Amino acid sequence: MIRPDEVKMSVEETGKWGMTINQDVCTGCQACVAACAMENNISFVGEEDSGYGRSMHWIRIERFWEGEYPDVRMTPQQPMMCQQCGHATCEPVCPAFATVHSQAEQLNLQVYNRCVGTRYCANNCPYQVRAFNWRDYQRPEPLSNQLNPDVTVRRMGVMEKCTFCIQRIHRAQDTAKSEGREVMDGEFTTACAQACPADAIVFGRVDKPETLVAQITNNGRGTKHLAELGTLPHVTYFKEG
Amino acid sequence: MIQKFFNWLKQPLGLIASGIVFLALVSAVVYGIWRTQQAPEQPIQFPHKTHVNFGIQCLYCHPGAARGPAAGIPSQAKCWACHNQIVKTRDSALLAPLKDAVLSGKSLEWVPVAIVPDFVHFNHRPHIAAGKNCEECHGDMTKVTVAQNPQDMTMGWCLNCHIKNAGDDQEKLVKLTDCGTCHY
Amino acid sequence: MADKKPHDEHSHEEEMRKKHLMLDPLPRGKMNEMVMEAMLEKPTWKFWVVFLVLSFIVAYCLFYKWYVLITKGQGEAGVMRPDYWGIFLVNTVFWIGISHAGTFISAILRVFKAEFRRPFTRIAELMTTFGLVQAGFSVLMHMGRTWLFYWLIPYPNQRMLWPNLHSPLTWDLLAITTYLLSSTMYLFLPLIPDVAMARDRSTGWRKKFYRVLALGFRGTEGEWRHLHNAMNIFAFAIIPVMFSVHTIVSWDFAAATRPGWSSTIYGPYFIVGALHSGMGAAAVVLAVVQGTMKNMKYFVRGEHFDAIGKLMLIISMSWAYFYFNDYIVQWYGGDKWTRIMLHFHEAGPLGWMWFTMLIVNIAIPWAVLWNAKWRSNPWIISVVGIGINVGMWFERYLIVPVSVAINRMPFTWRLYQPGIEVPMGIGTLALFILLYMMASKLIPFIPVWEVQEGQLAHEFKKFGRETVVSVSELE
Amino acid sequence: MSEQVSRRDFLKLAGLGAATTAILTGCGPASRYVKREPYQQMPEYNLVGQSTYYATTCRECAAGCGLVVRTYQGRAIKTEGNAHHPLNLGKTCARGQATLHGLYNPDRVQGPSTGSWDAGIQAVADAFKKYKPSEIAFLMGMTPDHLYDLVSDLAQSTGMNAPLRYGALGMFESRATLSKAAENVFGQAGLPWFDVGKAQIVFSFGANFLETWLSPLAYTRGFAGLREKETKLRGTFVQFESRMSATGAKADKWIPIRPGTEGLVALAIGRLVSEIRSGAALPAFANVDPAQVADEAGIKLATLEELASMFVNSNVLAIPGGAALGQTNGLEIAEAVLTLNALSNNFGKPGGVYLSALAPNQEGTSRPASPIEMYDLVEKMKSGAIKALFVHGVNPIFELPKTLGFEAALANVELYSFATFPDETAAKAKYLLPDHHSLESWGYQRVATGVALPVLSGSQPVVSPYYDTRATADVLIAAAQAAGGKFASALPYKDEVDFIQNKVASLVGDASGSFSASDTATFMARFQQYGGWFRNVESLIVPDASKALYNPVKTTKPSFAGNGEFFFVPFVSPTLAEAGANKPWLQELPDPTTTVMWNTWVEINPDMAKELGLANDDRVRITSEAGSVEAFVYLYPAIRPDTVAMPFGQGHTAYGRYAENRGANPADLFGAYYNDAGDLAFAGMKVKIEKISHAVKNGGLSRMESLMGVYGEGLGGEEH
Repeated sequence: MIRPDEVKMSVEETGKWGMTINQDVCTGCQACVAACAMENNISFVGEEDSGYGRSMHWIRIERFWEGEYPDVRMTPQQPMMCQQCGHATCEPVCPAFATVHSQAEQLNLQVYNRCVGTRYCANNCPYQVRAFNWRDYQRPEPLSNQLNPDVTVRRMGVMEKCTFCIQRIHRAQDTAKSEGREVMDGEFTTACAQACPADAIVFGRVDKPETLVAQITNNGRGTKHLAELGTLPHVTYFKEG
Repeated sequence: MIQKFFNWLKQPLGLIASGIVFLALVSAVVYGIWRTQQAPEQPIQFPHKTHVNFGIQCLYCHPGAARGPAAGIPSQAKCWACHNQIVKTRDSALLAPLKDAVLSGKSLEWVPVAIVPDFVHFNHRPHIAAGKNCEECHGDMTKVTVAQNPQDMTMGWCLNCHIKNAGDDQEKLVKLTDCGTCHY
Repeated sequence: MADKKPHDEHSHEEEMRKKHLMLDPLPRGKMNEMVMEAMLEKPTWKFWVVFLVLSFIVAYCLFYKWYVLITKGQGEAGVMRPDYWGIFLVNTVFWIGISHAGTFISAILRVFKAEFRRPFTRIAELMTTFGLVQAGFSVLMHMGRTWLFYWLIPYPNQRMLWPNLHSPLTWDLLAITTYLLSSTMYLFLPLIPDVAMARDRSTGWRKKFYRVLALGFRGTEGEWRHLHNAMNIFAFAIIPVMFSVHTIVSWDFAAATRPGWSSTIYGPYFIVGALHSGMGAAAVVLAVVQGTMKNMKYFVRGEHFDAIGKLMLIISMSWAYFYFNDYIVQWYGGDKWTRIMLHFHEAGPLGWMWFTMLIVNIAIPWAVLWNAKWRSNPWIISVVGIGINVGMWFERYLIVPVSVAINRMPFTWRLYQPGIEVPMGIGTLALFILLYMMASKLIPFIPVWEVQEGQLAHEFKKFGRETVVSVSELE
Repeated sequence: MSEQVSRRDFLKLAGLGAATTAILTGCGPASRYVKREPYQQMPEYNLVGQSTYYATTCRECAAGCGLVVRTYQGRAIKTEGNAHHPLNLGKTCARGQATLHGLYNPDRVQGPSTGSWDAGIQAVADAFKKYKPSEIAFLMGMTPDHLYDLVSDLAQSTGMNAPLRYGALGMFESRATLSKAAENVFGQAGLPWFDVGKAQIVFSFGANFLETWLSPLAYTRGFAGLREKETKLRGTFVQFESRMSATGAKADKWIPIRPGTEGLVALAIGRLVSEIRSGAALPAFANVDPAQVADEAGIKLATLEELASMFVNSNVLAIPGGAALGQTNGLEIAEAVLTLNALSNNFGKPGGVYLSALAPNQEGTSRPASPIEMYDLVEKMKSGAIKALFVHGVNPIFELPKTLGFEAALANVELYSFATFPDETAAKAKYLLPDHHSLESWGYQRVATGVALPVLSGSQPVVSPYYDTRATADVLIAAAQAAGGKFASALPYKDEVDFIQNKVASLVGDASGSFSASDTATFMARFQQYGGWFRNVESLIVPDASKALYNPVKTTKPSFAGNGEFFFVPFVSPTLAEAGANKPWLQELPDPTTTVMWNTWVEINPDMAKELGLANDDRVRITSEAGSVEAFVYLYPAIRPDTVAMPFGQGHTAYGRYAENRGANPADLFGAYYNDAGDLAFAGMKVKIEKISHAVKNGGLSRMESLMGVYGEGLGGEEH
């Protein structure tokens, strides 16, 4: 739960970049999933592997069922992606320091170079949002023309996950710096939030109270997933708006 | 037979032969490793020193460096725009590949020289903005023909400079040594 | 310290004690000859057939399949979300568990002066080293980019980046390496007098081989004193290493944020589990050695199986305690996910595995091992031992891929289906046996000096009309 | 001896060394082996190392959303929504995002089947000359775009058959029915536009407006507006349908009614409401008896009364659509539901019903061909009245139900295909003259619905053509010139761009628009820059419904063909739609309701499945009187027990490696039955289900969800 403002929060708890997800308007249309895949050079894995839990989606939309026919109801769609925890359980368990906390951006980083593929981080992630490169998934030519030059193309044996589009964060910060100003709220957003037709996803600086995302986050109606574990996630969910 | 061979190996000639075999093996491996670090040849032996000594600025041909991540390689049209007007170079045999490429509409395939390891992003702009000169990383182009990479572009090399530049500014140090600044 | 109990009051305890002491001593030379004979015996065609089959299995299942795994990726195995860990880690824990018996037998029993240990300390110690080799292989197979395994080794690299000392895997690596090194040392020290003996009794390349291994041991008083001191120090030092290594392995699970794993009792529970499978394996290996190698019936006897059987029984009981303690505490904790997971263990698609585990780990040992006659029979005890090992493998399988199927995100739950892990696991088993077979032809399996030391210390003494056994203090 | 040995060793070593070198060379950093190719000539507005963004229009469906495509060094990297485009306001759907997987698809058509373009153009010109104009027909995609205008012009001045626009999406949307219903209720044809965003309560009768319906992004935005509660009360949404669609999944109340009774339910609610309000039933609703309707629809009367009481004091927006219109009484259903709106008197008011605005250069409404019009075309092909068929932007063999016999009729005509992708129809073409991909093309497109402003959306090439393709407009213009005579005078243009400029000329100087320009060159530059032109005047047409409540609405019972025991509800896959199956990332997107990827399933109620002895992933054959298909069973908790449902989108026999021989096409089960507006009664079938084989391990559907976690299947007992 969101604590009252007077409680002094650690920088890990406040975070820097945050996201809110309005499950009431999320229609499960998968636009965010497609946008994420296109932005972040995510491999597709084919029918067999995707059916066996090896799909590489960095964001997935969960839904459950409630009740029995005819009073059956689909629970509000719940997009799950890396929650960019302030106290991430993935971070301490990596023996190689491949998944580390960014002090500058307050994000959980995955440093592909350092990854040796023990998969402990994914095992220890309570949100199960990490995707492992089980194989060298092929992109037949000329599909590789589409690859985003701002994002690396991962190879077999490394872990990957949602980065909050850190390449966009860097680009926006770089542009702002070259123009001698701060990054403005709404100047850029993540690929998923940019695509979302219902504007269910809002992204921005949660540590600045005037931003849209901070205002939504702090309106007191949201919940954070598995907050009882003390992971300090930076994605806030709103079941009923 | 094997016994005989072992016995033969033990005499001085055999020892020398074994030594030679061992050295050959080692040198083959060393040669192999060395080969991996050798770039293929450039399509044109581009004389950087000539151009730089004419007073052409780096950013004239590689303007991307001031604006964004990639410095870029000039389009063939840009090269030919000048060379077409210089009689000496228009028909020079050294520039024949360029002329062919321009006329045929094919691209010259340049070989990257300054490469960073995989899974790393380098952005020229902040470095130029921070007042770095091109030659601090790419070496003195007034002296080389084909560009060479004078640096071992490893993380240590990057970080040493980052730490030095951050100085006592703690915030800057955090930003400049954050894994996420380059690895994503 | 001769017991002065009246003749008619010869206690059962005394009888049992006598049995383990091999009170039919043979001269040292004769025993040496027997051990050398067993080692140098020309291999029969059966040996070669088994050897070739195992070599083929190792070459194909272990090395070729590993090549396939490395080139094609972990997708060849059955791992996926949420089962990021699979049989490779089951095997790792299993082999580390097996390796515990060796140290337990040779170090703990040495420290506690359990006399029955003497003939088979070597065989057990070999199990430690060979088991650890398989564990190491298994953990390397598990890694997505195994060619970078050295990044886990703590050495100051260019950026002075050390491995993450918060990670249980780093502790694990340190513990296993320490254990491998120390157990190899501990295997080697008592071996020195025996290879020295073998050196003196062999010719050709073997003589050179043993000369190198024997480090110039001549059997002088000073050498023996040093050796004894070293062995004593190691025996005491290796015990905490042994306890720590499986505790640390258990922390891989216990330190994780997963339902069912974060359990405080995992440390001792894993150690007892390791001893359980280890003792079972030791019994099997002893039975095989006794049955297949020449002259071994003298050294390895029913009374040894009897002693191991008793140990197995008590360990089985402690394991049962720890297992249900863990189970009940977790159940009582009332965490929703843990409850689903525990239920999944017994009622899920792998419920048969859970029940088999309980039967072969608890029911069968308890039913069989109480009987001294049955447990003295190498056949019966090796069947029980095999059963325990299967059960303990199942236990690890339930802890790793089955438990991992259940997490806090029900949308991702999925059942693990093994792939290339199966042949590769068989490959490690084949390599384990193969290493034993090769060792049987290269290393004296029985520490003759240790046996004789026991025999010298214990002898019949006549006190009047009575013959009693004397047990003299050695240290 | 010694020298011999060492020499041999050296030879061996040399070999070993070479092998080692070869292996090690492959181990360097990946970037070592990249060659960098600079531009021949830097395009205008491009900068080295900088991305360039181009505005264009999405062509994945007919809605006409604006895109901004990020390009880098001549490659298209990412599509984003055009924030200045009034239809989608910067947003995209999954299909728009995956456009690039069509552009860079490894299986695209790489050049004309004639070898050279000159030969191809000559072939088209020959066809123009060889056949009488009345023997030539054009079949085009659903989009009202510049090419449609060009072909219309050509047809008009030469006497060729007027081009038909068709798409499977249009068939499933029953556009003809909606238009006809509007005509019957309001006296004016047109595509209705429902202002979901400002509504208080929405009653949707089968309309799948959050999926592929008409203009998915506009309706999704409307839905977000309905649910918005910072400035108003959170709107309520009730869905009536027999199978819970992705739209129904978002409803506050989901009412499973028997297929074909949607109209009756609407009228019954209307009757109850009018009785509560005035004590007597209005003439429009006089024909129905609520108790009987509840019985026929398979719901409780109390439910109807509860809904009526919701209705009484609020404004309710009632939307007809989806499978409800795909019944033999689809037109009556549409009329009944439109009439229900009259009780809220919401016509032309915020949160109410409008008719869509006409695009800036549009005269009169136009809609895609209905299936019965397609049937006429097929009949003409069969009878030899049409001898040359030109197909562009549509894959009729896949998109038309098999029962229409299009594929067989192709034997009688010469087929000219302009497909960019080797689909089923292209495979049958005598001449395959591939058009550019939409991201490589010029054009404009009229936005048919979804926005209050009249919008002409503009397209421009964002990358140069990757293959040897040519714009169909250019081919037709060149062929018309080559054919001479009235063909040449019908298309007196230099090229495609010249034609487009000519067509938008009427807007040059128009000051009411998003921008105004006084000359064509400036206009075109801005048109490309902003991705289109729109008039800043809300131009939704206010329908006249003054008589709606006073004419009794007809009620006809739906008829179902076939003697199967299940109603059959086909629906368009929200992620694949009709032409997405060739894009690998669309295939890997989980379906919003079932989370299935890469395949086709058939949804059955779990209780019914238990009765039939069916389990998840069993293979079944679904048989209608028109044919049969095979699919995997999906036990779907939210479907009537007397209904089965199947997604449309898979089942291609061609269309590239990712689509080919994957899943099944439910359209194969459709019979040739039509409603009164000429739309196909695609949901008017009854089907039989028989089990072919048991589920095999690892052989079933690829699901994102967990059977264990979501359904407790295989978890052991009732714990979850």
